Amino acid sequence: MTQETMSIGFSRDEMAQRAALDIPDGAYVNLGIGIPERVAKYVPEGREVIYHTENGLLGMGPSPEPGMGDPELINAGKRQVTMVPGAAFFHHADSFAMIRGGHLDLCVLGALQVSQGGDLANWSTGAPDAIPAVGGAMDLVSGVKTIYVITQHVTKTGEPKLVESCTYPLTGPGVVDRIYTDLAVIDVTPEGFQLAELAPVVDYEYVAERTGAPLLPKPDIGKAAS
Amino acid sequence: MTQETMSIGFSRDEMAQRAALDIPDGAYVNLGIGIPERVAKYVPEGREVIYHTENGLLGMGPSPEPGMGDPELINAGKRQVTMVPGAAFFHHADSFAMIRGGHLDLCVLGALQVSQGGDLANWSTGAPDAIPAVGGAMDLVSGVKTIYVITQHVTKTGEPKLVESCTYPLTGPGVVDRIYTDLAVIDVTPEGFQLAELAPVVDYEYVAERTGAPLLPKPDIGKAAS
Amino acid sequence: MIDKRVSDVGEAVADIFDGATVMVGGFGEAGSPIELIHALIDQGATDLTVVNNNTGSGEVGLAALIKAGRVSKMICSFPRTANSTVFPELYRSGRTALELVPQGTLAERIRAGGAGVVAFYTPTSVGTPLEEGKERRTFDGRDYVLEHGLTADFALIKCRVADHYGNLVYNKTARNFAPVMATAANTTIVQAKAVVAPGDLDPETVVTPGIFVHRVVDVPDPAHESVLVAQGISYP
Amino acid sequence: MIDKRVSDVGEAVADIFDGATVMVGGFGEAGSPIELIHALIDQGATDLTVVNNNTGSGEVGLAALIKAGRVSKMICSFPRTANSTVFPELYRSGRTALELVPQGTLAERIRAGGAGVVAFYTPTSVGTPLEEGKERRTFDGRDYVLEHGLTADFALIKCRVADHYGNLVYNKTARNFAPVMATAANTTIVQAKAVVAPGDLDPETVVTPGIFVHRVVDVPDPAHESVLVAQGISYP
Repeated sequence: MTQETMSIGFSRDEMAQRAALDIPDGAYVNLGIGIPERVAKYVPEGREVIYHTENGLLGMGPSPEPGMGDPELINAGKRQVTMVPGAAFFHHADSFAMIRGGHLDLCVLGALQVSQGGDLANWSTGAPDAIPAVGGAMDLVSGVKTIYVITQHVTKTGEPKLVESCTYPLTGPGVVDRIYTDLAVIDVTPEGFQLAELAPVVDYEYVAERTGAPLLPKPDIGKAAS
Repeated sequence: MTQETMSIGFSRDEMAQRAALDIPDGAYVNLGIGIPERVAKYVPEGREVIYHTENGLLGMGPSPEPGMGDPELINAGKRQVTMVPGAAFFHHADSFAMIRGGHLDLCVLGALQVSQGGDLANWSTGAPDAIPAVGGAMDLVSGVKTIYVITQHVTKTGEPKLVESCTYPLTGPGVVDRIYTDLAVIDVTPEGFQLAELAPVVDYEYVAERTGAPLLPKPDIGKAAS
Repeated sequence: MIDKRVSDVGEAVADIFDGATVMVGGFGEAGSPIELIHALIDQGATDLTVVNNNTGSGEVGLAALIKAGRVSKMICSFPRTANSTVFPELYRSGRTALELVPQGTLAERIRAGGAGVVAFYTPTSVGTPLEEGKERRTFDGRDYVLEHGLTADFALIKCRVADHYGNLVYNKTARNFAPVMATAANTTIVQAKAVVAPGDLDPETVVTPGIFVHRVVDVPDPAHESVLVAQGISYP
Repeated sequence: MIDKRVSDVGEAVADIFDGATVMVGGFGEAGSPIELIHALIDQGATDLTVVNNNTGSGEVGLAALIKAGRVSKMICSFPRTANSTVFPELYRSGRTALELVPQGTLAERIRAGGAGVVAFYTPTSVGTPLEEGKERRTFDGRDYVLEHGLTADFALIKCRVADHYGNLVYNKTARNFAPVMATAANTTIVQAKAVVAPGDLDPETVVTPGIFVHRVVDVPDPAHESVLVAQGISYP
């Protein structure tokens, strides 16, 4: 926690909070395991969002009060959750029919790497001794209409996670629309990474230096209008 | 009705009754529209059979008492039916998943023609002005484990309906296991049509003359044993 | 706020456009969304491709839409009806085209369309005239034909109870094609015999989750097609 | 007479043979048929191919079956668990093979196997290492890979209520893979928290129709995997 609060830029919760601002009212949303799960609690008041968990529930609610959970009411991360009024249960094939069939509006996922073309790598480092495990990530990126990624801008050793081309095995090619990092909000455009917003204190150069591919500056609205 | 009772051999109800004797206890059965529908009422007492109707019901019961029906509780022939205790409703894709997936034990269908190789033609005469209509017949014959056919032995004009090769468009190739006609019960074997049982009064020659392909006589059990 | 209710059937079908593909629920009269179909007749869209197992009955509902000349193509498994001559006449005159699909293949193509499965191999129709023009392929010694997923611009379906989110439950065999059609259309429009608040349906028993539904209109006392036909009614 | 009840879990799994493919319901602990799996451990069948989303937890249930060396191959989407080292050790030593399948593709392959759909084209895994060895094909400008239906000799699943016919309803997210696995196995074996007479379940709410179920065994008070793991229990 100390490390997190000391670091420059957005904290994990602030990243989730920033992503939550972009979730539209009425959206059907799947939140990946980890930081993306935190997005739900930051969605601005007045917006109604319905959460899907791929293990068979539409209308997922927050974690239960301690001791009030049901071990058979869990999310994709296998943590106990609740359901909201108007929820529905269904089996796994129907759940992924929703995903693959393009019925979900938005999915927020973590990442190991994102390429400037929107390729996502988030399931395997390709290390020879690793146990490969993919879960539903490939289905989500191939089916959900809009894919947001929340990730630290660089690895623990300072390597950029936003890169020209992913070196890790892909989850899906050309699937990411927007990236929320501790330093910035970045769109994936046909021209590559495009800065949309800076975290407090940091500037364009600071972010660009830590990005492994060209970063287009934020469009200058004043200039564009002139 | 007069014509039916005057004719030699089994009546329509007797054909249905004879077929019913071969329906095993515990079977999941789909009955085609027309004479096959009559089979249900002749299943011998003590056998429990569960009827499937492809429009989404397992556990179909008989017709309702007059005035007691529900226009939303119908069979594949669009006639009002009832449901038995232990029934289940499901949608059309799930219903045909049962059929295509080989989960039904037995289907009884009508026929225009059956070939000695078990080809069934029961959906179209191929007449140029006819409106083609196939319904679920092709799905049933490709998926259900055992296919029985109930049919008159010859057409109204005296043409054999059991033939060397169907002249009408096929419903499915090599799918029929057993045929119940007004004159006989005939198995489709790798060697062709094989007489299993004669209707009262008629003899082998009478049936063979009216069959459009070679008819193997009933195996002589006495001879076979000698 | 998520509330998919619209005030009447006219509003529900207002944006169906000429040339649209429209899936229509129902097997015979069971599940047929007659009020939505009649609203579509009033609305005027034409050159429609309609997906339904049948072609309607008498001169109401789907048969009336066909009779009004609005349907340029039917995709169905059984276009014959004992009591309707509407489709046969238009078909024979060449004014309405027909794509004949085995019933199970039709249901599976719709499910595939809704599930993002672009195509699949099925044993149904192998060795028959309905295989013509399709790819045949052998897997483990058995032959299959390639069939394509089917999607639509709109689906018109009927249910027993809907909630504001569009969660649906059905009545008996009126369920039939509706749940898969709901998944395969860009815009799914539902007429419900009752509309309730979220939470009033048991989440274990919802058949169509609301994500597949876009508009819900309350039609508490829908007409029975067989009654209209028996009365000799012709719509409009 | 149709009555699929058997007297105990031992009888229910007695004929599972060496080399069988066994689908095991559950996503994490939700829906895991622990008592049936433990009966299978007691029964002794080995060289099994097991289909499950995961590889179990701790040293009970599926993890215990794997630890006992009975599983020669896992077909799953996510074989890592925070609290189990059983599968990783056997996998790294080469004693248990792994077929890694994206979760949605796994569910769809099982559904296809049960539905007589031999193969289908899906966009999932295109352009990734999991596409390797699979046919890629373009439809309407988008690429898809060919995936094959998956069937099994046996399915072991858990439900909330079963009737004598094998009609089933589930509890919340414990439903997960069970309904599709029930359709894809030659013999589907169910442990139910309650068993009732036909007619006691509402036919509108049955999730798995009895046609897919072959044996039902009453396990009124099933263990919770997470509780066993927390207690440090190792089966047997």
